[in-house]
Parts: sequence; structure tokens; C-alpha cells
Amino acid sequence: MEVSVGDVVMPGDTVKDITTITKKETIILGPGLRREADTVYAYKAGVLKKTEPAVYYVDSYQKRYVPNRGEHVVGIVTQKGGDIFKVDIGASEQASLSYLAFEGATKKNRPDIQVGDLVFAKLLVASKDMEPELVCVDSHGKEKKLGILSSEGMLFSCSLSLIRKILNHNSPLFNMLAHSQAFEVAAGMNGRVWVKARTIQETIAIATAILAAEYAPLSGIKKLCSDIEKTLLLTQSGNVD
Amino acid sequence: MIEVENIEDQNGLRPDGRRALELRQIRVKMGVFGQADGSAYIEQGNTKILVTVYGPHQPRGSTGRSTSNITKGIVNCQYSMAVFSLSSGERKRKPRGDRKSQERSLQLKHAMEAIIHLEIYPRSQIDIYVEALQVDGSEYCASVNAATLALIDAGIPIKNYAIGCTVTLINNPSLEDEDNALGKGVLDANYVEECTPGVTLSVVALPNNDSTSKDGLIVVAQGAGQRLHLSQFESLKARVLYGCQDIRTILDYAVREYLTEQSLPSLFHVALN
Amino acid sequence: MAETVLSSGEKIFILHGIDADFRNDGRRRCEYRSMEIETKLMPQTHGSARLHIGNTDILVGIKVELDIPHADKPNEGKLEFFVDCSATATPAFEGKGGDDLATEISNVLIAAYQTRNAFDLKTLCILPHKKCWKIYVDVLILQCGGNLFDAVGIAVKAALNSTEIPKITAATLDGGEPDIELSDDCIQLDTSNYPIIITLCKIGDNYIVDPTLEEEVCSTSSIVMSVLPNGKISSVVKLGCGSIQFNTFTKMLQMGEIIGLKLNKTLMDVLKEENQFGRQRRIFGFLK
Amino acid sequence: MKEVLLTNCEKNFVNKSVEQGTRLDGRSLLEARNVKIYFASNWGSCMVLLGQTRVVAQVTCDIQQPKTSRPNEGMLHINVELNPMAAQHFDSGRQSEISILISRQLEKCYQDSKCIDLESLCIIADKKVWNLRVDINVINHDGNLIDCASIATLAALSHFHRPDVTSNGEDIIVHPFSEKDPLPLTLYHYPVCVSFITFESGSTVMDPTYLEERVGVAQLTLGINSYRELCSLHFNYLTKTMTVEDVISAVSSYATNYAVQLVQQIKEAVNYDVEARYKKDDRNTNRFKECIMTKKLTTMNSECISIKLRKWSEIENIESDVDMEKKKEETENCTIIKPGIGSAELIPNTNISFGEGGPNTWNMSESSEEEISDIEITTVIKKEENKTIENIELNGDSEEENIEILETKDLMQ
Amino acid sequence: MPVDQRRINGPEVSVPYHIYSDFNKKSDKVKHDFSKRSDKRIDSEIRKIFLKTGIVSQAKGSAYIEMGNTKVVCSVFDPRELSNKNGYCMQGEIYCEFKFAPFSCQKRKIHQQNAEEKQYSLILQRALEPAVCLHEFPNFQVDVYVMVLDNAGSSLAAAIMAASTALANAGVPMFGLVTASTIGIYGNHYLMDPTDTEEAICNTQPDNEDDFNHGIITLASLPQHNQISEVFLIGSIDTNTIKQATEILTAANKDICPVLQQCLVKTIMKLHNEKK
Repeated sequence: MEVSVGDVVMPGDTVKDITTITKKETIILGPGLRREADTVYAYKAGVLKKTEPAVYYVDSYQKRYVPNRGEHVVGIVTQKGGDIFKVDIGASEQASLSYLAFEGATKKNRPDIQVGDLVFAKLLVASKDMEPELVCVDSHGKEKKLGILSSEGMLFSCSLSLIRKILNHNSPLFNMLAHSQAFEVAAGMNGRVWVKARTIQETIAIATAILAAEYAPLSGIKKLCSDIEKTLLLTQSGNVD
Repeated sequence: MIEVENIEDQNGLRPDGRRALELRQIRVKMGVFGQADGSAYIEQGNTKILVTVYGPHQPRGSTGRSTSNITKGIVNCQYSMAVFSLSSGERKRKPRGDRKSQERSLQLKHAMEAIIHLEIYPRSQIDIYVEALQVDGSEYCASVNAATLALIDAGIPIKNYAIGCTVTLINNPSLEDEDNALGKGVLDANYVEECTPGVTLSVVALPNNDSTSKDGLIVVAQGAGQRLHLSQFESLKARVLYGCQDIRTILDYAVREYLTEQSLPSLFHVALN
Repeated sequence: MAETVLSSGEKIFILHGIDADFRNDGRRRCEYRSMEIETKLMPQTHGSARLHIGNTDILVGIKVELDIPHADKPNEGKLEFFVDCSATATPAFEGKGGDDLATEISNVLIAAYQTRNAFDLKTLCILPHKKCWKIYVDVLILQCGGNLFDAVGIAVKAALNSTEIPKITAATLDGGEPDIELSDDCIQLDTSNYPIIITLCKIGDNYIVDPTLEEEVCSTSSIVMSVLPNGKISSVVKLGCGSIQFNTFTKMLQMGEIIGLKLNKTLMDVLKEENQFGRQRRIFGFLK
Repeated sequence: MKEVLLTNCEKNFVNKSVEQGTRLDGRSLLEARNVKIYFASNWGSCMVLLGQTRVVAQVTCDIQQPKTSRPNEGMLHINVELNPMAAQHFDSGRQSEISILISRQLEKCYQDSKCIDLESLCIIADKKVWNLRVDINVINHDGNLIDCASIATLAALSHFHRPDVTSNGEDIIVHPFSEKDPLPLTLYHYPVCVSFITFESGSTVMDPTYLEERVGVAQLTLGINSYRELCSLHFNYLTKTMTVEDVISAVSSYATNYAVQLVQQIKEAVNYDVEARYKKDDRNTNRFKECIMTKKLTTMNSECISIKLRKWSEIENIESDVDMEKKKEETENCTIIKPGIGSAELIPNTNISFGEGGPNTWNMSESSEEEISDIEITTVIKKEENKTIENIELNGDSEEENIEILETKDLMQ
Repeated sequence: MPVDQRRINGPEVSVPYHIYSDFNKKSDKVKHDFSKRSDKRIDSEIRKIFLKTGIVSQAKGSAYIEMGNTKVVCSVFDPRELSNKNGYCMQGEIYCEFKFAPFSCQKRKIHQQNAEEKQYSLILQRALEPAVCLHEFPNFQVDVYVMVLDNAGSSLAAAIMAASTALANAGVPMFGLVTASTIGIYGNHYLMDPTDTEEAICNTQPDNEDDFNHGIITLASLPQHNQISEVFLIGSIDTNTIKQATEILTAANKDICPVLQQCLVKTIMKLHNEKK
């Protein structure tokens, strides 16, 4: 079946438009697209998207994370040993995180991290042939927002597309939520989100909002936020009763 | 199946002459085996159980690898019944590996995990092996008692005695009399009593030192047999905890005696000095 | 048991001790450790025995069932050996870990009792083609302190000696279906020619009996033989990864026969003595 | 495949929230999830959904020789299968600990309590009896497998019909369904399992989810029938070195009330389906096909969201009252696409549901797309007094040299 | 006993029919004519041996042996690393698997090893171990698979020889070749290399004779070193008879050894010629 931009594509569909584009442009095929001879095939199910000038990709619903260099992820420390931590980032392989990849860490001054703790880290190495490697500092040795996440918060997982959606600059979700709530959130590109708010109810409410945003259209986000607020009020008043 | 009429006679005594709340004779020997780190042998009536404890040692084989938790020790239990152990005459085909033995192993493991201070032994394993030599009712509870003793013998720190006891409610249609002592459940049932239509409740509890306060924590409880109306449950529970207290007293005495015996030479030594 | 690891120094010490005919525990080369035997200690079985020698602890239970004879041996009963290496002996036996050793021991037992000279299966037959006794000999190894084969052999013989099979008062064929009446009386098995198992362990240039665990580690080859009370040998098998000179082999064989006959006589005397205590005898079991 | 490690964060949060009487999915402590029962086209086969936990049960029967100890009774076997389909850490092949525990508890609950009239399953004493076999397959594991499996077992057993048999002493004739009507089983009583998990703090929740099961300290499962009788009891510590007070007495009355309700629901569902089958009426039944039918895909579809507050559904109701029109609009936005003959899929209009998806994160010409993963941390400090909100801090730490920035505007068409 | 659940094994209890047809002839068996053996051998004569190497192309080394009607195939595979159960093992290991083909005996054998076959595997292993330089391949394991295609007596001895030839053929370092032979003892008769019927006779004791020697001895030895590597005796025999029998067996083993050597030489010559 031939498809064009904006369509729902299935694996094996041929993408029509690309082949007809003039030669001088560099065409970039993103995830979900593959070229064989002169034809471009889709190999994921989703929506075919195009960004100018000529970037094509398939936006698909996915839960399993495939590491990409430079992405920020939320990982679970599963093992301490030698001078590295083993961190589960939901990929096919555990990632490694050096003791020294923290702000101000030295051989003597090691970060206090226990097995089962959460870290927010950046992928330094992500290649299909190598073990992914994480760091919790930027190139200036500063932590910025990276590092260990407090165990006060709450962790939940969601689909990768939801993460992409809420991290999009145009997504008003966090802005809107921030109008009424105070919270901290760390959303990893691996589909794990850590949230912390003042109370447990609020934390749950934020989490609900994030999950509910998956199927909310842009215009619906505002209503969603107000719903959350209402629910929260209801719950709190219910608790008072 | 045993005739129901035989189960009790007029005086309110059980077939083996016990009263409802009477336990069978409990005989205990600790330190039966030289090679094991800890061992104990218990006889509750005709139920005879042997337990050995090995460890704490380095985790081995599949148990070591599969457990992701490395901050606490691992308890590994195996419950095995000698093929000739059954009182009913027939021979068991396999000593272990059937569902019932596996369930027992699991429950024993959970009970032992509750009492051992596992946080002292990260990255190590404690093996508890139970061998039932003769089975005449209440064998799971007897093996919990024996395992507790074996742990004490092995010198592994535990929070409290884990004591197992069973209570059996014999459903007897002829027994309309509510006040009858046997009608409210008998303690430490033997095989014949367990086979009667009724309910057996096995409980592993951590009884308190002073019987005046709470009855103690229940660690594992399981019911088997036919149906039991919930209204009767509370009284059964009270009875079984009472039984646990009694067994604890007996075991406690046995442990003290054993330890005194063990430390006699050193006491003499002190005296001589 | 499987965990016994010796340094070469320890090994040499043991070796020299055996050369000098003075072993680590003070025994001579062909001396046994003292044994404790108790029979009829389990009421739920037809016959039972417990043997304790050094750190080795064996419990044997015998159960007798009615069965149908094999079609190719219509006038013979059945004798089955089952050995279970309990994990109480060593954690290595957990699950199926002890199965290899168990098969080895039960194979030796089967070989030892195979000849009709030792155990006549025909005596177990009740009605040819229809009914026979099946004797289950279940060996439970509770602790291993060396010399398992000898210990199992003695314990099995003691247990069989204590076995009581219900007496059959009437066995008739009723329209093709066998009909059997049992009485409360019991008959005993004729144990007069049951074998016992002797292990001769070759260490250095010498051979010893009743090795301890440490001595077993030092030995590369040993001979397990079963000796009948009439002086015949019913099975021989070599264990271990070493080889033996022909002359040594024959010497070991002769030595084994002499020891076997002596041991057997002592065992039978002891069992008789125990039997004289009668039924009122106190049973110690594991409480001693 | 190993189970993903339980993080300290989840542990703390669940413990704390339960202590405050809140559960992650908005239930109150002693509230169970919704139960849905679907039947397959043949007798004695059903799928049960308990929240997201999903179990399929199938009863089969064959004729066998009875056990010598019980020559005039049929047999009942229960077999629980946990395959890696349900959760990645389940091992196929080897029987895992959890499957042993579940099968043993079901055995106690249904076999030992004599809930089925086994004597009616005898055809010729000592020679031939019916052997019933209940196979339970776990499809999805979201906690409380035992309750779900017991509901499935009960529903399957009470739904099952065996073929009729006539015997003349020696030979037996098994009649196919076309000749003689199949016969249902006789159940003396209807037991179901009700499970609880006790936490460190001593608070107890009913019908735990998978996360709660992993955090909890002790587990209690009661097998209760509609006569308020206890058929099985199982109290057990999970792998923790902690002790808590047992809660058997405290929760037993809740459990019985719930069990009575649940049994009623199961009976109704079974009766409804059985009657529909007798009438050969296939409309309005709960069959497998109903459970995979897609419903509305809307923001407020609370079932899709595993984390929510207690009043979330209430809000939803209010919303649906107020915004009926809006709802309608949403459904109108869905179109049915026919990819081929015989199948139809309700696909929401892509412009609305998929249009907002963010850009993908593949590497473009060796550069990274920093800007989309920029706002991972959004720290918003809300000052109580004046309600001014600081701007969301966007930290574009673009330390790489050659960055090709895509305008997010472009990504949104 | 392990039961193969994946294969359909036929009914659990089945009986070969010939035990019924033979019923009348059984009395003849007891009156076996010991002056003349069925294959016209004299008592101390062994059957002719046919030995060939390299018949399993996939294996590192293999051998096929025929002793009369007894036919055995053996293959030896490359050493492979031991699965690390108890840490590093200073010595290599030999793993032997002895199997009767389902059709090899009077009675059909199931596909899984039964107790007897397991025992024979162990005997085979112990017979070979003294001859192999185990220290040459620490922490490695050599697999030896033996399949008896036709069992007409003395199959264990045949298996040991086949395995030893196959090991040598595979180039596994060895101290010497292992040869083995079997003797059946029935009263005063010493039947070298007994056939299966003779084995059966030697295994039974005649009625009303208590002091009667009967039994089977299989002896494996390293003739080049005058060492006994394995003995397996079953029956009821007094020590003097055993001594005599072992003497005969060791002598026979020495006689057989050149057969194995020649076979190996032939293999090497052939290889050498091919290379030329």
C-alpha cells in the first residue's frame, strides 16, 4: 500500500512522496523508515510524519526503550560493584554509571547511592554493540538537574510516545499544572517518570494528569488540568470530612 | 476412612487418651549430627522430624543467582519425607518434589525468614533441610519446631521461637453438644484425627515470653480440610495460640537443658579458677 | 562430604600414617570404627535399622507389599532397593544432587543380592503368576562420614533381619482371582546367607578398611565387594579413577573375604543379642 | 529474564500512601477491583478480568479409573500455568514458587472442601469415573492472581457441562451433545478466595495490585463460600524480615461480605450465559469477543489509567453530565476503517489523537536533538501567598558543538 | 526410574511374547551342553574381533567393534569446558554414556537410560579414567557415547574396547590402551567371551546346589602397564576361582591388545598415504 505524510502506516508500506522529491535536497529517514533500492518502506506501525525540510519518520506507540545518545533517562540502580553502578534503564541491557560521573565525586568521595535508588542521568554512550553508559554530570562537571532522585517521590512508567508528547515544547501540560500545583518531575525518555509533590494526593494527581495526557488533545489539556484540580479539592475535602 | 464413632468416647477423651487441649509427648534432641552446623530432632508423639542447618555460607547454584536482593541473607529450605515415613502403611513414591512438599518447603522458608535476623548476613545463604522420618499428623508444625531448634543449635540469631501447632475441629454430626470440650477443636492432632472430616488449622506463631500479654504474632497460618464457619474461627485461634505457648515452654526448657549440658565443662573451668 | 578438601601436607600425613599401620584415629589398617546398630525402631515399617559409624548415619526402612510377579519370572517375588541421599547429609545433595551417588549405592546392593545363593526370590512367591511379595528396601542416608557402602550393607542386612512378613494362612485361586488370607503371625526372612559389603580402599601401597572421609579423599581406587557368609563373593566392582596391579587386586580380594566373614559373624551375634531383649526393649532412635 | 528491581522510591511511596489510606489506583483500602467475566463458545471456559489481571480457565473432562482409596468418586485436578506471557519474570517450564502456592490453595479451596459432588461423577464404581481437570492460564499479571484464578475456577466449574453417559454395567456410552443434553456439575457450595496484603505500618489492603504485592509484608488469603464458611486459609509472610500483627480477625467480616457479593455476581453471570445458550440466543452475552472490543478512546477513560485519585471517577461522571455534547463530539471524531473483509477497527481520527506526538529521538546527522528532552525537570515553586509562578526552567545544556536545532514549530504541523 | 514424557512409549506394562513360547524349552537350557559351545568354540576361545575406526564422521574419534554378533559403536567428541559447578577443576573429566539401542536386546529398551545402562556408563567411565591423561586438559570434559547395536553377550567389554580405540583415534592423550574381556563361570566351566544365552545361564544358580560357583566377570586392564583398570563381578564365586579367572582374563586382554594397536596403525597409515 502506498502512503503519504499524515497517513497511518503499517510495516511494509511504501512511502510514496519521498521518491518523488527533487534530488538536491538531503532526505533524512528517521525511525520506522528504511530504504531498499529506490523504494522507502515503513517498518513500524504508526503515523508518518514529516518535518521541513525533508525529515521523515514514523511516530509510533512503543513501550520498550532503545537507548539513544544524549537522551535523559530515569534508571534504577541494581548493583554496586567495583567502581561502577549497574543501572536498569528499561533497555535490553543494563547501563553502567561510574562512581565518578557525579558532581564533585572523587575516588575518595563517593556518592551515597544504594541499590534500588533512582538516578536521573544522561546517556553518554548508546550503541547497539556496546553497553550503554550513563553520566550524571555535563561536560563542565556540573550536575545541573541530573543525579540521584529523592526516594520521597513516586515512580511510574508510561509509553515512550507519551514522554515525547509531554516533553514537547508546545505541550502546555506542565505549564498548566504548575499554575495550581507545586511539583518536581523528572521524565526520562525511557518511559519512566518520577514525580514529587507536597502530599501524596497531589503526587498521585500529577501522575494521573501525566497519564491522562496521553489521549488528550492539545485543547483538552486545559480541561484536564482543571479536572485534576477539582478532583484534588474533592479528595481533600473528603479527607477533612 | 475411620469410623467417626471411634474418634471419641463418652468421657470426652480422644482415641489416644488425651484431653482436647493436651499435647502429645514432645521429645527433643539438639545437636544430633556432628557434621552439620546445626541439627535437631523432635518427636511429637509418633511424628519424628530431623532438621539440619548449614550456613550461613556463600550462596550457591540457582538460589544465589536468582535472588536480586543482596542486602539480606537468603534462606533455602527443603522439606523431604522418607519414603517409609507414612503411618498408614503405604509407601511414598518420591521423597520430595511433589506439590505438597514444595508448598511445605516454601511455607517453612517464609516462617524462618520471619524469625532470622537476615540483615546480619548479606550475600550469604542459610540452608534448612527437613527430613520427616515418621509422619503421624502435625508434621509441618513439628518441622517448624525442629527447624527453630536447629537454628538455635547452629547459633544463628533469631528474634523469637517460631512455634507450630495445629488445632483440629472434628465435624461430628452426633456431637450436638456445644459445650463439649472436643467440639471446639483439639490440639496437636495425630494422623487419625487429621483424616476425620473436619478442619485442621496449622499455625506458626511467635509466642511472647510472658503469657499475660498478647498471644503472639502469627507468622504462617493455613487451614485444610472441610468448611469452617467463621464464628468458630476465633475460638480455634485462641486454642492454637494456647498450644503454641505450651510448646514454647517445653522447647524452651529443652534448649536450656541442652545449653547447660554443653556449657558444663566451661562452668567447671570457671569454678576451678 | 563433597566439600572435604585436603592440602597435600594433610594427604602425606595420612599416607605416612597408613604406611606405619597407625591411622589418624589410632586404628590399624584393617580395623573398623565402632558401630551402633538399632533395629525395629520404626513401628510404621515392617523392618528397620539405624546404623551409626563414625559420622555416617544410615536409616533403613523396609516395607512389604503384595504384588503381581513379573511375567518372565512367574514364581519369583520382587526385591527393590531405593537409596535416598538426604540433603541433611550435605547441601550438595539438595534436590537431585544426591541421585548419582544413590544410583551407585543401589546398583551395588542390587548386584550383591542378585544371586539366589544370597537371596532366593522364590521364597517371596505366594501364587505363581498371580501374587507375590514385593520387598522395598529404602535406605536413607542422613549423614556421610566415609565408608557409605559398608554402612549401607550392614544396615540393610540388619533391617532385613528384623523384617517380619505377615504369615499367609491360605492362598487360593478363586475363579482366576487370587484370594489371600493373612494371619497376625509373622515370619522372618532367612538371613543366613545375606551378603555384607566390604570396601577396601587403596591408599599409597596399602589398603585399608572403613576409611574416613579424609582417607577417602586420599585414595584413588577402591574395591567394593560383597561377601556371603559361606565365603563366596557375590559382587566386585572397582571405584575411583585409579588402577590396581593384578597382585594387589588378588590380595585385596582375599583380605576382603576374611574381613567380610568376621564382620558378618560379629554382626549376627550382635543382632541376636539385641533380639534377646525382646519386645520390651527401649527404643532410643535419635534421642540418645 | 529478571524482574525489574523494586525501587526504594516505589516502596516508600506505597507504604506512605497506604498509611494515609490512599491507594495508587484510587481505591479505598478495603475495596476490590472490578470483576469481569467472559465466556468462550464451549462449556466451562471463561476469562476473568480483575482490574488488569487476566486469567483464562478451561474445564475438561475425561474418563479414568478411580483411585483405589475412593472407588466411587470422580476426580478433580487443578493446574495453574504461569507463562512468560503474563509477566516477563515468569519462567516457562519449571514450576515456580508462586504457581505451586496458587495451585495448592485452589486445591484446598475446591478439592479438600468438597465443593463438587464427586460421587455424581462416578460411572462404574472402581472402574470408570469422570476426571475433571481445570487448567488455568494467567494472561496478564497485575497482582492478586489467586483471587482471579479462584473466580475463574468457580465460574468455569459452574459453567461446565459434561456429556451424558449411560451404562449397562459393562459398557458405557458417552452421548455427544447432539444426542443428549449435557449435564452441569453439582456444586454444594461456592467458595472464592479473597486476598489481603498487610504493610509495614500494619494497614491492610484488599485485592492488592502487583506493586502492592511487592511492597507488602504479609499476605492473607481466605477461601470463603456464600454461607460465610471458611474453606481455606492461608496466611504467609512474603520475603521480608519483618513481623506484623496478623489481621485475620480484623478483615474476615469484610472478606465474607465481599465473597457473598462476588459469588452472587459469578452465579448471575454464569446463569445468564447458560440460559442464553439454552435459548440459543447469542445477543447480549459476555463472550470473549466482547472483551476485546475497543470502547471509546477518550481522555477520561479511567480504565486506561492505572494511577488515579479516589474521586477521579466521580469527576468523570460529573463531566459526562455536563459535557455530554463534547463526549459525543469525541465519538464522532472516530472513524471506522475497514482494512479488509471481516474485520473492522474503530480508529480515532488521527488528527486529534496522534497529532500531538512529540518528535522522535533518532540521531540526526550525528547531532543530538537536545531540545525535546530539555524540560525533563520542571521545577515549579508555588508560593503560597501570592500565587506567582516562576517560569519553567529550561536547561538546554547543549555542550555538543554541532547542533542542528529543529524548530519545534516545524514538528507540529 | 526416569520416564520419557515427550515420546509415546507404548503401554507401560508389556511383555515380550517369547517368554511364553520358550516355556517348554526352558528345561533344555539347564541341561546346556558344556562340552560344546553353540558357536563351536572351545571354552577358552574368544570370538573373532572386527574393529574399525572413523565411522562417525561428525565425531572427533570413533570406533566400531564386532565380537561375534555383538556390535557396538562409540564416538568421542571434542573436549568442552566444564560448566562451572564447583569452581575450577584441576583435572579433566570423562563423561560416558552407555546405551543399548532399542532393538539391540531381546526386550525392547526405552530411549532413556535405565538403571543398568547408567551403571554400565559409570563402569565404562572408571575403566577409561586410569588410561587417560586427565591432567592434560584441566577443567575440560571429553564426552564418550557408546551405543550397543546388537547385544550378543560381553557388550560391556566390547564397549570398553571400542571407547578406548575411539579415544585414541580422537587424539586424546592416553597412558595406554584399555582392553577388556568377559568370562562366564558356571561350576567348573570357564566360558571366555560368553554369548548372551551363556551369560543368562551363568547368572542363574541351579537348584539344590548351594556351593556352586556361577557368575560373570568383566575385567578391563591396561596390558602395557599390567594394571587392572576396572573389575565388575556379579554372581556367587569363591576367591580362588576369581583369582584363576582374572588370570585368564588378564592374559586374554594382553592377547587382544595388538588388535587394537593394529587397527590404530592402519588408520594412521591410511591417513598418511592419503596425504602423500
